[in-house]
Amino acid sequence: MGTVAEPLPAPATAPPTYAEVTRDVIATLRPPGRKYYIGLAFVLAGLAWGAFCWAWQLRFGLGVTGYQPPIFWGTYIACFVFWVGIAHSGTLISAILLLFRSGWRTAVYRAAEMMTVFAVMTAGLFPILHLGRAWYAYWVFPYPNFRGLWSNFRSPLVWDVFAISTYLTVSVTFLTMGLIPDFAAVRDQARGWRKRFYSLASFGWKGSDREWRHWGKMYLYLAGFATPLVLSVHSVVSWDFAMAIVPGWHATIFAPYFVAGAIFSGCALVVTILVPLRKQFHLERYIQVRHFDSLAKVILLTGSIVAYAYVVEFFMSWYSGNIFERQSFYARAFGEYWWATWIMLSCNVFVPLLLWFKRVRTNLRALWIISIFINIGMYFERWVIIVTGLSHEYEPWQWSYYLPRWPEIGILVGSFCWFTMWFLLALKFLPVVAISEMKEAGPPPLRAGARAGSQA
Amino acid sequence: MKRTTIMIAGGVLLGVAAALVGVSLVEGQGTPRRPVTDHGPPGRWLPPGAHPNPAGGPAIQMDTGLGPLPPSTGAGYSSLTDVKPGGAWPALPRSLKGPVQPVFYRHDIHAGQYRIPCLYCHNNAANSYSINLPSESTCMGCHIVTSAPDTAGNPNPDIAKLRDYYARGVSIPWVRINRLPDYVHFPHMRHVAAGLACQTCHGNIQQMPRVFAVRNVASMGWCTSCHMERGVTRDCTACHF
Amino acid sequence: MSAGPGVVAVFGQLDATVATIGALKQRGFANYRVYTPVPRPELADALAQKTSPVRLFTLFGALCGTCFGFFYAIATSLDWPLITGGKPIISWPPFIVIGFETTILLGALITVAGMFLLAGLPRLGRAPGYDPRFSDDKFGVVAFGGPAQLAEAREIFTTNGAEEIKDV
Amino acid sequence: MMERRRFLQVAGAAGLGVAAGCAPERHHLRPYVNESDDLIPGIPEYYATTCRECPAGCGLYVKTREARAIKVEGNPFHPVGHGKVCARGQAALQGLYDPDRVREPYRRTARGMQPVTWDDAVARIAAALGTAAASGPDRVALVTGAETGALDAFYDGWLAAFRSHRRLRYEAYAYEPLREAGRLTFGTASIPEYAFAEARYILSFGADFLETWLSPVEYAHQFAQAHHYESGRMARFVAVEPRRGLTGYSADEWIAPRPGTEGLLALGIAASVVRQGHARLAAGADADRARGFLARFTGASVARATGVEEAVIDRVAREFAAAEPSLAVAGGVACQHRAATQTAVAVNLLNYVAGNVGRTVRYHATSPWDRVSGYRDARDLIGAMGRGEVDVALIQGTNPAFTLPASAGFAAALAKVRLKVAFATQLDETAELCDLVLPDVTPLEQWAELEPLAGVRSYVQPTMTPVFEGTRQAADALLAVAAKAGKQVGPAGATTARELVAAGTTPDALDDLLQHGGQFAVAPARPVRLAPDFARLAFQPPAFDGADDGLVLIAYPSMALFDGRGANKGWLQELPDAAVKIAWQSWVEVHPATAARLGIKNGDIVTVTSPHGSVEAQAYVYPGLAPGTVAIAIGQGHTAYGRNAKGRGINPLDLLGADATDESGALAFCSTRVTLARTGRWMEPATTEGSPRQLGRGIARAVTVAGALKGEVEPAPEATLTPSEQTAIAAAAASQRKRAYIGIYAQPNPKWEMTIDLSRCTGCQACVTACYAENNLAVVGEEQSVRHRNMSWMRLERYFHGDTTGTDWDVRITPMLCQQCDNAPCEPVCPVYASYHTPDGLNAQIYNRCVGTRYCANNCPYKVRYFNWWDYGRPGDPYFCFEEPLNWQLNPDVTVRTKGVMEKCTFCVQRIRFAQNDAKVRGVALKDGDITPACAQTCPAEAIIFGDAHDPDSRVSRSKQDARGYHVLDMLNTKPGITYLERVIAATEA
Repeated sequence: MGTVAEPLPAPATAPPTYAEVTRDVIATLRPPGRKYYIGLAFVLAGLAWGAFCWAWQLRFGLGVTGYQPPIFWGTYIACFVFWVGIAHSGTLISAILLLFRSGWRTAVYRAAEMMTVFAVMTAGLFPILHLGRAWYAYWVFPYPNFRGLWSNFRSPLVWDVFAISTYLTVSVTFLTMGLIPDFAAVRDQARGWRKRFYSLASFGWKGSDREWRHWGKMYLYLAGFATPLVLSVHSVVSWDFAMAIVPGWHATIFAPYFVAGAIFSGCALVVTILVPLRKQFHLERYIQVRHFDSLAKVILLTGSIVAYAYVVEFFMSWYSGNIFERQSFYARAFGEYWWATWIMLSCNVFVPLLLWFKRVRTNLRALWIISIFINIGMYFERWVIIVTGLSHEYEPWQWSYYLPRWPEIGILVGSFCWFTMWFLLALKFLPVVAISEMKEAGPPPLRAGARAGSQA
Repeated sequence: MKRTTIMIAGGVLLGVAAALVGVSLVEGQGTPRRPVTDHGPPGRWLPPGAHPNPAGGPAIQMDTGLGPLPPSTGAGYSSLTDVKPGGAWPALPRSLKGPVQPVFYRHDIHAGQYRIPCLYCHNNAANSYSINLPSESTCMGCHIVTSAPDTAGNPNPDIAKLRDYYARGVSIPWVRINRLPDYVHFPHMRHVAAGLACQTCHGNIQQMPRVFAVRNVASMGWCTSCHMERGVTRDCTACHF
Repeated sequence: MSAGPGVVAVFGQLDATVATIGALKQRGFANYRVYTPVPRPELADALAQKTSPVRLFTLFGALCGTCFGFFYAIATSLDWPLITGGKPIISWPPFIVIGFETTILLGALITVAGMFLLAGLPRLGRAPGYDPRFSDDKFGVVAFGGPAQLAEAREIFTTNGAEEIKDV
Repeated sequence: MMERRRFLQVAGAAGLGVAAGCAPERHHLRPYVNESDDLIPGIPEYYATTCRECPAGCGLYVKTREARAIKVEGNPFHPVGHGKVCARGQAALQGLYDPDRVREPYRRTARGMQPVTWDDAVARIAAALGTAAASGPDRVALVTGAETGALDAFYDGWLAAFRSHRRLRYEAYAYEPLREAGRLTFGTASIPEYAFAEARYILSFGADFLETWLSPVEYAHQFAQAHHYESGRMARFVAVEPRRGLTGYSADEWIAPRPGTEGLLALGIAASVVRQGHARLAAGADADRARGFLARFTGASVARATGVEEAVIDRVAREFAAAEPSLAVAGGVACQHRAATQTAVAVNLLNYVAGNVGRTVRYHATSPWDRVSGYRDARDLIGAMGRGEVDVALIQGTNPAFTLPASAGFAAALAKVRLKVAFATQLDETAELCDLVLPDVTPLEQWAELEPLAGVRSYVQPTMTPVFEGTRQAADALLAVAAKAGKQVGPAGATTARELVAAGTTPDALDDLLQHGGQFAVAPARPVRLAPDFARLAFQPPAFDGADDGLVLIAYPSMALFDGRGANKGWLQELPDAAVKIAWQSWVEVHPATAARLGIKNGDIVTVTSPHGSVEAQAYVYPGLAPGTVAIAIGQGHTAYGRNAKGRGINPLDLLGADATDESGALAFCSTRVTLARTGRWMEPATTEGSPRQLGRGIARAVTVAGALKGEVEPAPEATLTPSEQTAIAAAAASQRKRAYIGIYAQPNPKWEMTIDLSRCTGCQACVTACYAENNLAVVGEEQSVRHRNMSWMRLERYFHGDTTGTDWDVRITPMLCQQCDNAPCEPVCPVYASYHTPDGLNAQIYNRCVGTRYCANNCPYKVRYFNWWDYGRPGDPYFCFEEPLNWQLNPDVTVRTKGVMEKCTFCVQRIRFAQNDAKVRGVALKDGDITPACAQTCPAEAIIFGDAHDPDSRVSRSKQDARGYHVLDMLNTKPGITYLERVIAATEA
């Protein structure tokens, strides 16, 4: 203690000063250009189409979808798991890496955290969207009522309700708390209605010693809560499947497998978002190639866990000697859904192998393409688990084949637009790089001649 | 300018979609229906004669093996010994609740002042899930004679209406007061057999000149609270199937 | 904290700020305030801050959450007992999930509430001596006290290379 | 409701939505004008009548509620059916409430069909009849379906009044070969009564007696009595047929001789019986003649001709003769070729030498089939019409334009008749050819008196007022015509069919008869002697049209659609074919070897070409065919008739030659060879079949008699728990149960359970239709059926078992419905308790609580939960299926489910609660058997037993103790409430 912390390994360029950080980050909040509005209009149109699809589905019933018994879950639940998974990397980067004091998180965590919140907001739609009677969705909440009816706490879906709503609340809180000092910084540079907005949003933060003292501890504890939470949420989501007795679902490996897969896909989406963002907002000084390198290593690690989980799944289905499992997994690899399975394996197992090469990890173009592949692969993973599992169940007489239809595709597209819409709006209101933490991570301004590490 | 246009267009699109969702939500709301609801089917469906199936022969006397129905134990109010017709009618209050009925049948006179038991007219309540409205012939059992004439000797206008309906063989289109959703199967006979007074759920009908729903008997909380109090089953399939 | 007359100094350097705080403490100043754009550990050390009591809120919230989760699950299950899948009415394992989630939910929310309470947020009025530069790249030290003390503070600020000194 | 309306008003004001058509609902209660002593709203009433969906004439009880028929149930005291009804009989309701019914009289004019009044129609017919009768005898033709009893006599008398005898009681399946064979072998052109119940060995030469043949419900009832396993005893059943259909599925052995040689095989077996010295023939000239005749059918020659090994022939002969008594029957596909009469004669001889005639084959003085007109009579009429010898043709209750092959020229001949009158319920193919279409009533609205068995008078009475005011029973109309024409027909002063039926009884006696359904006397059997005529027959394999290398076409009756008359009923269209499991569509069954040779897969659309025509339909590769055959079901391919029938599928009769008949003049449905060609197109079959094999999962199990005697259950190691697992799970379950059973669960409750005896179940699917009727199941249509979205709570799974390349394989059929598991996997996953366990052991589904997560359906290993993908019950929905007046059939005791809700079997919980409430009000206790779910009630084989498993004396408690009992997917520890008793195969004692 008592020493000024060692700054990060020296980057290629000189580290930005405090003033530069403030200036560069606030620059991202400047009124947007034409491209932004075109993008936003595009996204709104997609969202409107998704909303129309849902309206259509509500009007006529789930018959408009491709559901084909016994495949009662399909694209929607795959979307749900996909988006919850996406959310996880944000919390990982902001909370877990905070606890582990991984310095490289500073540059990327705000974007990742925004992604978390918007991804959970997207994911949370799907359990409602897929309901047969969505207008009674509130019945799953155990609210007191005159009829004396409650919800069934034994149902993994009620666990989901608790897990997802807790996750959303805590993620929003975490994001907001982290933003308070930054809002204050923006406030002090802003004018007009923006000043008023940021004054409110910063809760009157002044950066006094007292505020920092309590804020710091609070932020640490939130990170401490978020860490088990993030692990629990995807475990709970995985139990939606693992608690069911469907062959191909009923496996103890599901919780770690899903958590790893979630971080895998989430980090990939962080890459997908940050690469263009960095270029668009000229944030090369802050979000550096070495950050991407670190992200790629996380992707590589979690990808390996996922690949291992695939191997274990197939191995266990064979080793168990259980014909239901065996036939289910045989059908997964070589049955009607072989194409989905092999897309999943190619994108999630084979393509990420390229990340073993540093040349690939530091080549943003290559990394970006790989991240897209991983996103596709992870979507298919959820689809494969859900659909192939259900298509080959215990009762051979009831085997069937499902493909999504236009309302499902429309809502899938709409969900991406919904997510992107929030992200685009947030880019213009929330500092996409954490200002105070960025400053904290850099070398502090010292008197001439003084050296970092020397006692003043 | 362009930006504004794009934003407005996007907003309008979104608004339309939101409106569609909203309308669909309302539109999509519905309760499971059972098309055969009112026990006298409308139109020509109403069997006009005494025989439910005038086209066919007699129904089978099904041997249920359960023996005959015992006389109703409906808390003594199936007995006609208490009936006391006559006397001056109770005055009408200034305003009346409940929907206007095609014939102004006054429960406060029949059930209240004359003390005619409920089950005298609504006799099915003792042996069926559904409760019946009395057939017009039941009304005419008395009103073929009594007509509450005014001083000029003209029959009461509502009794005249009843007689007219009966003469034409047309069923009176009573407006329904209490209606359970189709997915609730309420066994009236069990409740009558248990000695529950009709007023428990339907309110003091004998004081109502025109009937209105006293409480929302279609609210499940009402049912379950009573069942809990009395230790009766709260199994869902007692009513819902 | 205390109001009253004070003097604020703007520093451009972290080490200067730390040195100023040290000097203020050494001279027996008890009533001073530091504004900083970043929570540097050097400052915390210099201020010798005690561990924030926010953690008590955290503990309290988490315990409340656990109790609430289990209580709600058990109480509602007993309120209308319905058997599903032949499992006990009070099935502990699934209730653990509920208890866990409510622990985190209430724990996190009460922690935040505690922080707001302790840090005096949201702050509606003005903070004495605050300057917008303090959220950008400057450090601020405000000392409060009588005229003598303020003069002493000025002197300390000047010694440590304050860029600007103002009365508040 | 209030909030919703308010919201809509607000929404409308805000310009948000189109709130039109949402006026506040106002419900009215309409009391009766006059009270009925019988009718209590809410309490069902039953009327006894007789089924007229096929000529068998089963006794019915029709359940009515508030004076609407809502369900067809069996009359347990009736000698035909014994209280059981098949799918077709139950679907009579859908004929009654068919929205496509003709509602008023129509006349064909230059501008199309124009409505006319009944008076006008009657006057026109009377005028035409007057002219026709004046111009000569036999100028009037009256075509009806099979009729017996009072109405039959009336029709004859009516026709005679107009100087005509051209009466046709036309049935597509008239069994002329059986009658002709009876004449040739025993001198009586009658169809005997077959006593399946008494037979210990049943040898069927193609007879589909569990599907359509003669009296399928009664025979299924009897067959189950004979063939079910009990204490080591059961009859053995061998099916000899080129196509193994549903009846063949119950067979313990399938023999597939070359098509057309079944008769030779029967003779070979009979000869073998004689050769082996097992013949039961009284000494005498008859016996000697039989012996002499049979001597020429040596084992070797028969084996050569039929392709069946000599050893098999001898073994079957030995077994057949040893059984005491046995029964051989001929019919169906084995009896529909050019040698059909020969086959029937051969089987008669076989029964004769085995001593069955008079025991299991009983001739009576008459049979209801005696006067039924067959194909020859129909062709005679066609000839007469074509020659212009008929001026007026009246057609009632039959559809010859569809059921006669197009090549027979019925339409062209009918066109030459001056006035053609159809008494039709729907505008079918025949009605479309007619000048006057008069709306007839359906069998549930009419009066008749039938004689379905010798000595049995069975009454048909209306079960409700006619659905459509404009309809009139044909007999009423004919009476009116006669009156208009100034003729006196029937009893004096009779103006209605009711009076015709009532003639000769007093009102009280009639009431009594109607309440019982009729008068059921047992007619004595008539002894018969061997007639010499049969030896005249050639006994050669039949000829087939077409090239010799073609495939023999088998056109067979559809079990659900019969001769096509069921094709407009949604329940029957949606009922998957009992064997092939395709609904709504037509298909061509192709032998696997043929399919492999031509590269045909399921769903490939193939062209079937015969010398007489060509059709296109999807292929279904079916192992239950003799090599070198293809099969197509009769019943689809309507060009008229209604929304469900029209333009659907193909009619195999288009491929037949009009001249293909046998000695009896019957049309040979199996008379032509065809070629198959792929079109390259494909369609998705509307099948319920996912996988045709059960892949070792032990879902439908079977053992041999010897195994059953030892108490064995067919092992399914993958689907069974080991003993140590069982112990562990039982201990865990017991401890869980202790903590689960509190509150209302702790009280003494019944536990409803079911057993299903697979040694009885024939797979006839009557239970499926019963469930549709009782539980308001939606009919989803072809498009949704293709997508496996059928709502059938009960389904019959049909698995092929064994190597299906030869004939030595068996079929495992199991009815699959909700198992009401004690540890139901579907229950704990529901977030809102819509699925939970009731105290009486039911796996309840609360529709109004369901939010539609569908998690329960995912987690149900038996896949017996069905989701409402559409609002099948809402008018205006694209798949609305209760169009007025079909909704009149809905059971008011059962909620009609909306979209987004899961539904499933609950053991007819409405019946359970109804009975419990009734018993409670009456102050009595329920007895075993007081409650019967709809499926168990109608099962012709009585395979389903339902009751309280907590009552140790209940039938279900005893039945589930049977050593054959097993639970499906036992190793999942779901503890199902349904115990299946495995099927027993009477294997040959080789």
